[in-house]
Formats: sequence, structure tokens, C-alpha cells
Amino acid sequence: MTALLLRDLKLSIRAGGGALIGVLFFMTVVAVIPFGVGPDLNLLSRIGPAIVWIGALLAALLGLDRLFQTEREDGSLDLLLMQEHPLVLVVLVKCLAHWLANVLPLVIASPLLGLFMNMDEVAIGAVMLTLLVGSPALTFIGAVGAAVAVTLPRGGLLVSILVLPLCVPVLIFGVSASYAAVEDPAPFLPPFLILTAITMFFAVLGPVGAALALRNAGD
Amino acid sequence: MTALLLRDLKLSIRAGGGALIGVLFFMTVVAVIPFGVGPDLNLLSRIGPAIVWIGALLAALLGLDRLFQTEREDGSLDLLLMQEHPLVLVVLVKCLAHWLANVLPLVIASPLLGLFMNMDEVAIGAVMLTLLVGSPALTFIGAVGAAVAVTLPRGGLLVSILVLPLCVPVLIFGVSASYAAVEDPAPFLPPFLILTAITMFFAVLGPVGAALALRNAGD
Amino acid sequence: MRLMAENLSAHRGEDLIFSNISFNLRRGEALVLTGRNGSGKSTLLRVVAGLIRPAAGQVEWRGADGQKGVNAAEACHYLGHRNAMKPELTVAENLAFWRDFLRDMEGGSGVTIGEAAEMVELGAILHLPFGYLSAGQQRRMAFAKLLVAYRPVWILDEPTAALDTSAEALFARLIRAHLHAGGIVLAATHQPLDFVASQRLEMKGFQYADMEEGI
Amino acid sequence: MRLMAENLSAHRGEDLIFSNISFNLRRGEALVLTGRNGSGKSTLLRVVAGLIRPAAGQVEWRGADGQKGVNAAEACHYLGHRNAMKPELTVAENLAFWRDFLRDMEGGSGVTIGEAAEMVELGAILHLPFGYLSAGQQRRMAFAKLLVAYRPVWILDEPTAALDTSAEALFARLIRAHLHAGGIVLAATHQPLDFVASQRLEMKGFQYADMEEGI
Amino acid sequence: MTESLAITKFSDLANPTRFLALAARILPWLSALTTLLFAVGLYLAFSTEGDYQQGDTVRIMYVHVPAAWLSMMCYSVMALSAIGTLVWRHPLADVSHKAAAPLGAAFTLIALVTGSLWGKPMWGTWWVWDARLTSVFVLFLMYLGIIALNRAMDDPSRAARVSAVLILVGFVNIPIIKFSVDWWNTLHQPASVIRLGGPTIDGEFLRPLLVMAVAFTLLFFTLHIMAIRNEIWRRRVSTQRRMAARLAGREG
Amino acid sequence: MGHAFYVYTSYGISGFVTLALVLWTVIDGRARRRELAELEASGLRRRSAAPMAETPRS
Ligand code: HEM
Ligand SMILES: Nc1ncnc2c1ncn2[C@@H]1O[C@H](COP(=O)(O)OP(=O)(O)OP(=O)(O)O)[C@@H](O)[C@H]1O
Ligand SMILES: Nc1ncnc2c1ncn2[C@@H]1O[C@H](COP(=O)(O)OP(=O)(O)OP(=O)(O)O)[C@@H](O)[C@H]1O
Ligand SMILES: [Mg+2]
Ligand SMILES: [Mg+2]
Repeated sequence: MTALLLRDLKLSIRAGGGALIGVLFFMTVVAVIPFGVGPDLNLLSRIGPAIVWIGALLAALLGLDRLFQTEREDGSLDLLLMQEHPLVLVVLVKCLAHWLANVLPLVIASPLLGLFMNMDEVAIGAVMLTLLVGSPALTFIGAVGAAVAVTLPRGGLLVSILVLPLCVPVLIFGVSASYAAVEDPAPFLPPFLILTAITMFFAVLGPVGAALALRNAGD
Repeated sequence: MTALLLRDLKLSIRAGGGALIGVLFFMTVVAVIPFGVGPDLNLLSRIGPAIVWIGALLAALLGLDRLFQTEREDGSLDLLLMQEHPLVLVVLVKCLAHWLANVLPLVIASPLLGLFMNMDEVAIGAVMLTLLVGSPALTFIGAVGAAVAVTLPRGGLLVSILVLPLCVPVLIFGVSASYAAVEDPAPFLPPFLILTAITMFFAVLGPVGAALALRNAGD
Repeated sequence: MRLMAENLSAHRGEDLIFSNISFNLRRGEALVLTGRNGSGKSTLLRVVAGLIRPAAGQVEWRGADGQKGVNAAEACHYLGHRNAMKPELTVAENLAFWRDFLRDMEGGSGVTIGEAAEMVELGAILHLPFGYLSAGQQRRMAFAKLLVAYRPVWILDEPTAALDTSAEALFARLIRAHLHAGGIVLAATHQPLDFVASQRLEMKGFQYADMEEGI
Repeated sequence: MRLMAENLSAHRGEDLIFSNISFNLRRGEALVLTGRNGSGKSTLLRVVAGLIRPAAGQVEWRGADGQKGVNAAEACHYLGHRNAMKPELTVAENLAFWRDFLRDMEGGSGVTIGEAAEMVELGAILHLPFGYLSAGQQRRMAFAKLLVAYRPVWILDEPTAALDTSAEALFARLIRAHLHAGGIVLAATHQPLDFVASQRLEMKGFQYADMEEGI
Repeated sequence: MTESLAITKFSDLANPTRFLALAARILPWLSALTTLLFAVGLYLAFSTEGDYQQGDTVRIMYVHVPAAWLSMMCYSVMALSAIGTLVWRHPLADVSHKAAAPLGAAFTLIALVTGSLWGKPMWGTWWVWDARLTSVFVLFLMYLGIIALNRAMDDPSRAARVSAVLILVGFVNIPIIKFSVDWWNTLHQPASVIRLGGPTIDGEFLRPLLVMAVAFTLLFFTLHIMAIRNEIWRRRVSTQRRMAARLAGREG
Repeated sequence: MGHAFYVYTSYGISGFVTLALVLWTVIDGRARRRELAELEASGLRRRSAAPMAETPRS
């Protein structure tokens, strides 16, 4: 399993772009938003958390659709399927590798991005925390989509229709928890706990679903 | 050439996600932003153009990095390289197909998206126009990156560093032209013309650069 | 040690590809599949490897102790048409990954990466990215994968495609050694393989006589 | 019509793969390359096809009128290790694309898609997505690609890998027909191909004697 | 009524032929009852008084709420069938969730459209991105996705298994829809009928609402049984066609 | 109240969608039944014409 993790990390650094793409994409977004809202720092800080979260969604989705496709194309998927390691674990490890290589850098970079967006410390901390807790859910959901995409002879399109809707709740709770940390009346904990619950839930459901789909790919 | 265009369109509809991905993605983003910024319609309409443009950037990037990679993996690239058609033209056609399948739907959907974002008619028109004019540049820039990615056995990283910074000027001029159309003091034409110039510049430089890189892929 | 298949039949899409195939392989026995293109050899191998669910019948594996311990698929190495190696990683990295991931099954142990590469006569190019190798070299390295982790059963789908004659002889030698050590081999091939196959099966594709059963 | 190579040598990465290779092929002539795995057969074919720039020497093509009109690559069909077909598209769509994209060169004309599929004995499965075919069927369809658009020169890299014996005979027949019609064939192979090769070249990999020239 | 039907469907009717026979017996009664209930429901809907606050528009409720309920119930039925597919590998379960998807999409569409039409006079806008509306919209997209997925794959049993996975994963959306009004304070009405502590809605509105709800439910089951039957027939046709093609190929 | 428009439109659209659904289901069922009947007719003939397909089973 560690072997798989290491290999996937190596691959995503050598071939995919990985870490930098997310951060760079984010920088681009940050560079553009001020043109939209004008140099209104208050406003920037207000939409900051939402923007950071959307950036994370993007980063999580980039390349995720090919999580299993590449394995299938070169025949590795067959060997992964044949082993006694529970397939769920294999999926989990692959998700982890993807998250580490593609999403974690964004989480780490988020304070910097928060500064650009003129967010205050509490907001930055809250965004970072919610991202850390919530973004794995995006990867897990995406993994189900990627697994389904493998089974389809010609169906990338469908996958996005199926996956994106499921990401919406994660985003909603992530963003609302971040805001709750800043705005007084709303309590931070409830949405944050729900977010944690969602992530934990998908940490189970995602790999199980993906493993089921892969098992049934059968070809 | 028409054959290539048609094949690429078919492929992107069948396998890659294509049209719907951009639009759907956008819907999700739009669905989330109100949660972030609150149901403040004014604010929504103010950041609308920037959001639509960022969506277009994403749509342009989705799958673009694999524009030539898939061709190479199944050996088609060899045959494309061998023909007497000027390679520049082949690249141009492939860019066109990608733009048609991935970015154009977003341009077409942008009025709808504008409505969701509560933008007024002028702003919607301006965004659509700037997108139509500016987004091809994103595809062309991406094509160079994709071509470089093919030539480098392990160079995904480089590509992202190369492509995104080049996209920033396009984005900035596109967004500022859209805003100029709405806000009175700023004139619309200068940024719009610069945007046109950028697109025309990259329409030449992009395919030429990509073709050069592909020719020298040599393996 | 025994690998048994009973009355296997398999679908692809909606089409029945083959039906009623049975075999029974003991230690040191080899089964060679032959047959026309598209007759279902690869499909059968994939069914045995547990990659396609059979429409009927089952595959059974009994370990050295005669118990039905593990799943048949887990006792197998599968070398398909595709090599299951990443072109971006070096040969050594690829082999090391499969060694660590597959791990030895009890009852035997794999050789080191260097030795495996020597055994397929490519010890000198371990440091090259896999994508740089020639077609035959890639195939050899994919075969070396079978040597780094021990599995009693080898399932080989046209192992010698793209190989030169000396490499063919080499593969035959390695397969003989595996059989000799008590392994089991299942191979599909179009070229005569130079090892004593104790059993042969010619795939004929779908049998019209079986049609009623397929539905 | 003539395909000539003079003193070709080629690098891969930093390594010299072969050097000083020359040949001269006229209408109806075939050159068969043999040699060990990794000896540089595919590299030579890719050099001729213009896909790798030679380190020294050049490839020249003269059309029917004896003029050096077009680039050598443009007179060639290249069938490499990979099939250049999209698994998502049906066989018919794939063939139609290559027909329309490659177009006939002057001096001949390709057959229709249906005919080409019939010629490789797979007329019945034109509607299947290419990814569904068996390895041998994929190879045959990749060969059918050579038939839908006319090119005087065929460059074939192990065309018969994964083929059954009847298909091997079929390919040999098609190649003979092409030669008979005045075509030129350059093939690399490990298996004896059943057509009269007017020339043979055994690749030996890099020759130490040539080293001085390589540097 | 619905319970027992669901139970018979999953355990007793192991084989499709028995299902077809039973369907043929049940369907006439079921469709007659549905029509009757719709007649009664519609009569009640237009004969009761309007709300003092919402006026006539309260009548939209009699369509909107049952359709919204059904959109969720249909998904639950699909989820049950999906479990049947994955756990018991029952072919009838495959057919059942495939047949239900278009029905669910239709009911969701009705809920969305009537909701929008109600929203304009009540909230002053057709659409807001609030949690419930968004999640219902997401449900609609998921129905479409599942339908498309089923169509994209040419191996029906594989398609059934893969879409079953997706249905189960997508089931998370159902509680979100149901409880969204409690979790966020939104524009939308909180539950007033199906809630702990009994309904809080006035009996005046409750009666037509309940009749319409039962009518819609029966409609769903009638259509579902018919669609399952159609799907079984479709599969039989394609199996026989393939056999015929093979025989023809052999003769020729 | 002036809200009649919304009420009737929503009933109209709902009715339309429901009717379309019912009709589609019924028509689909009819078509399948017809196909089945056709196959039954020709299939029987085919089986009698090619009895060899039946023989191996017995
Ligand atoms: C497109 C917009 C709308 C959508 C998607 C929607 C969706 C739903 C859903 C899913 C339910 C079932 C909830 C449950 O069982 O707990 C529901 C119930 C209900 N909706 Fe809507 N709705 C929309 C607009 C409206 C509007 C504008 C009103 C009125 C102002 C409204 C009033 C109600 C009422 C009264 C219920 C019944 C709640 C109960 O008693 O449980 N809805 N709606
Ligand atoms: N970038 C590179 N750096 C170093 N060596 C390379 C590189 N790319 C390829 N090679 C080597 O070039 C040699 C020639 O490969 P080629 O594919 O031409 O062989 P081949 O004769 O076709 O073999 P086969 O019969 O296996 O197909 C191989 O030994 C390969 O390892
Ligand atoms: N989804 C599908 N629908 C219909 N037919 C399919 C599908 N997938 C594969 N097939 C068919 O299944 C048959 C069996 O293929 P298989 O790969 O097992 O053949 P094979 O004996 O290995 O042939 P080869 O010698 O060419 O490798 C082929 O005729 C192929 O066209
Ligand atoms: Mg095969
Ligand atoms: Mg070669």
C-alpha cells in the first residue's frame, strides 16, 4: 500500500503537474477577482472564503477523472483488481495520493491566498481548517465518478453530471462554516461538524462505491 | 481536415466530457457563490463577469493538457506528423475542435449564467462578446503547453508554469473590457481591442509553437 | 495445489463468447490455449484471473494443503496484452512497485529486481524509463514482473508477441523452470511455445449447440 | 518510383542506435528487417517515416516521374506497434477518419471501408467500438487502414504480432498484392513472413566499428 | 398498500414471468383506483377555500407537495432496487431501478416547475439558490444522469450494476433535501405534514393534500409496474432478435 | 386574487407532464408487445425451419 502511495505521488509529480497547477490556478483566480469587484478590500474579504473553496473544488477535480483511466489503459488496473488487498483500500490510497499531490498544496497555500483576499486571521484559519477537513470529501466523491468513467466505453460526460451535484453539499457546508467563524450570530461548530461528518461519510462511501463500480467494470 | 475536426468533436462528446462539463461546472459554482457571498443580488451582478471568465478559463483548461497526449499514446500522432498537411493547420484544427466542444458551450450558455448572476443586459452582452473573442486565446496558449507536455517525458509541471501565467493577461483584459462596458468612465474599446490583438497573436503563435514542439518530439 | 474450472461460460456485451469450458490443472501442469483471433482466449484468461465475471460456472483454487483458502485470482500472475508498467517511471521503479505491492504468496519467494532483469537478459537498462524501451524489451520487462513476486499460477496472454527468437527460447526456459518448481501455467498463444504443455485447448468461439443455455 | 536511404544513423537519447545503413528500393521490392529486441528496427522504420530525425544520412523518395517531389514520409503508410485507432469510436468511424484525413496519393486509390474490412475478414464487426475488439482483430483493423487510402510505400513494424496463422497468411497475401501492384514494402519482423522479400537487412544494433563515425 | 406491494415485488416475484402475470391482474384495478382518486382529489382541491394569506395559490400545494414527496420516494425505491441489484443480483431489481428513473425525473420536474410558479407570487422571484431548491435541482440532474448512464452502456446487467452504485452514492442527497429547511433557515416552508409531533397544517388543506398524495403515489406505482413490464419485454425482444440473427448467420 | 394564472399554469404543466408520461409508457408497452408478437410469429417459423438448433438440447 505504501508502495502504491509512493508510486502515485511520484507519477503525479513527474507527469501530471500536480501541486503547482492548483496553486497557480488559484493565483490566476485571485488575480482576476479584484477586477470584478473593484479595489474594495472589504468586499474582497467577504467573498474570500467562497473563492478559496471554489479554487479547492477546481483543484480537486483537475485530473481526478483520470484517476483510474490511466491505470486501465496500461493494464495496471487488472493487477490491482486481482490482489487480496481489499480493493476499497487501494481506492482509498489512490485518493489519498491524489489529495496529497493536488489538494493539500492548495490547503497549505490558502493562508497566502487569504492574505491576497484581505481576509482576517480568524477567517484564514477557518478556511484552512474547513478546507483541510472538507476537501478530502471532494476527492472521494470524484473517485466514484472516476471509477464509473472507467466502466463506460464512452462516457466521460456523464460522470461530471453525476459527480458535481454530490460536491455541492460539501461546498455549501464548507463555505458556511468558514463564514460562521467570522460572522457572529452564526455558530461555527454545527456546519463544521456536519462537514466533518460528510467527509467521514464519503471517506467510507466513496471508496466503497468506487470499488464496487470497478469490480463491476468487468472487461 | 474536416475529418479531423469531426473526429475530435465526436471524441470529446463521447469520451472527454466536453460541452456539458463546462456548463455544469459553472452551474455548480454559481449555485455555491450565493452561499458564500450571501443572497446579495448587487454583489452577484458585480462579480458576475469575473466568475464567467474564470469558468471559461477552466473549461479551456479541462482536457486541454491531454490534447496531443492521447494522440501519441495510441500512435495517431505519428500518422498526423507524417502527412503533407502543414502541421500548423492540424494543430489549429485540433484547437478549434477543442474550443468548439469545450468553450463555445460556455460562451453560448453565458447569457443564462449571467441571468443567474443577476447581471444586466449590457454586461451579459459584453461578457459574451469578450468571451467569444478572448477565449480562443486560452485554447491556443494551452495547445503550446500540451505540445510541450508531449515532448517532455516527465514535464507536466513545466506546462502549468508555462500556460497559466500566459493566460492571466487574456483574463485580465477580458474581464476589464466586460466591466468597461458597464461602468461608465472606463472606455470599452481599448481593452477589447487589446484582447482581440492578443487572440490574433496567439492564434498564430500558439499553433506555430505547438507544431514546432511536436516536430521536435522525435521519438 | 490445483486450479480447476467447471463449465465456464462468458458474455461480452450481450454476446456469448464461449461456454462449457472445464479444465483441471495440478502442480507442474500447463494448459495452452489456441484458436483464431477473437475466439475468446483472452476472455477465458480474464475469467480465470477473476477480471470478468463468468456467466456460468466457476474457477476454484486449492492451495498446497488442499484447502480452498484464497480466491483463485490471488494465486495468479496475469500478463495481459498490456504490460502494466508506467512509461514515466524507470524500469527499476516499476519492478520495485510491483514487488512491494504484489508481495510473495506463501510457498515461494521472488527474486530481487536485479536478478529478475538479468533473467530476462536486460540487466543493463534498469535505469531507463520504461517508455524508452523497444517493444520487445518492454515485453521482457513485463515478464520480469512475474519473477519478483511469487505466485503459483501464471496466466500468460500471448507472452511472446514482439519477442525475438532468442527471447522466445528464454521465456520458454523460464516457464519450464516455473513448471518444474511445481507451478501452473495457463497460456494463450498463436506461436508454438517451446515447453511441454500437458494440456491443450483449442478455442472455437461460441458453439451453436450451446445457444439455448446462454439465454 | 524509388525509396533510397543513404548512410543513415540515428540516436536515441544519447545513445547511437545504428549507423551507416543504406538501401535502395524500387517498384515491387520489399525490404525485411530482422534482428534482436532493441537492435533498432523500429528506430530505423521511424527514421524512414520521418518521425525521428536521423543523426546522419538521408532518406529520399522519387515518384513515378523520377522527380524528388514530395517528402519521403508523405509517400508512406506507417503501421507501428500502436494501432492509431481510437477505442471510443467504432471501427467504421476510425477507418472513415483515416480515409478522409490521409486521402489517396496520386498513382492509386484506396478501397471502400466495407471492402477493406472484408479484405481483413472482419466485415461483420464494423459497428463495434474499436476498444471492444480482440488484440488480433485490432491489429487487422489497423492493417485495413493501409487499404483505404493509397500510399506507394508501406512501412510495417511487426505487422503480424498477435495474429493467428490464417491472418498471417492473409497479411502476406495483401502485402504480395501490394508489391505486385508496384508498391514498396519495408517491414520489421521476428516471424518469417510469407512473401518474397527482395532484400533483407539484419540489424545488429550499434557496431563498435562504427563508433568513430558516431562521435 | 404500497408496503405490501414493495415486499411482494422483492421476494415473492422471483421470476419475471410470475411478475408479468401478477402485473396483468393488478394493473386494471390500480389504474382505475388512481383515476378515481385523482378525480376526487382535484374536486377537493378546487372546492376548498383559499388561504387567507396565500389566497388561491395555496391550490398549487396540492400538486407541488405530492410531486415533491414522490420525487424523493421514487429515488428511495430506486435505492432499494439498487441494493437488490448489488446484493442479491436480482434481474428484476435491475429492471426496476432502470424503469423508475424517468418517472422520478418527471415528478421532480413537476415539483420544480410548480415550486417556481408558486415562488413568483409568494417570494417575488422564480428561483433562488437556497438549499432546498438547489438540492431538488441536484436531484433532477441526478435522475438525468442515471438515465443517460443506462443508455450509454450496451450491456444491460453491467449498466444496472454501475448505475446501482451511483444511485446508492447519490442517496445522500435525499436527507439533504428533506432536512435542508431545518438546517438552513431558508425561504422555503418547513415540513408541516410529515414531521415528529403530527401535522401542523389546517385540516381544510390537509384533506385534499392527502388525497392527492395518495393519488400521485398510486400513479407512480401503476406507471412503475407498467415500465418494468415494458423493460422485461424489451429485453426479451432483444434476446430473441439476437438469437434469430445468429441462426440466420449460421444458415447463410 | 390575480394569482389564477400561476395556479392554472402549474396545474396545466403538471397535467401535461403526467399525461405525457402515461402516454409514453402505454405506447412503449404497445410497441414492445407488437414486437414480441411479430417475433413469436417469425420465430416459430424459424425454429421449425431450422430444427437443428433445437436438437442438441434433447
Ligand atoms: C422550485 C421551487 C421549489 C422546490 C424545488 C420545492 C421543493 C419541495 C420539496 C422537496 C418538498 C417536500 C419537503 C418535505 O417533504 O419535507 C416541498 C414541500 C413543500 N413546499 Fe416546496 N418547493 C419549491 C417552492 C415552494 C414554494 C414557492 C412554496 C410556497 C411558498 C412551497 C411550499 C411548500 C410546502 C407548503 C410544502 C409542504 C411542506 C410539508 O408540509 O412537509 N414550495 N417543496
Ligand atoms: N531515450 C532513449 N535513451 C536511450 N536509449 C533509448 C531511448 N529510447 C530508446 N532507446 C533504446 O533504443 C533501442 C532501439 O529500440 P527499437 O525500438 O528501435 O528496437 P527494435 O529493434 O524495434 O526492438 P523490438 O524488436 O523489441 O521491437 C532500444 O535498445 C532502446 O532501449
Ligand atoms: N462489448 C463487446 N460486445 C461484443 N463483442 C465483444 C465485446 N467485447 C469483446 N467482444 C468480442 O469478444 C470476442 C473475444 O475476444 P478475445 O479478446 O477473448 O479474443 P482472443 O481469442 O483473445 O483473440 P486474439 O487472438 O485476437 O487476442 C471478440 O470477437 C470481440 O470482438
Ligand atoms: Mg487475445
Ligand atoms: Mg520494435
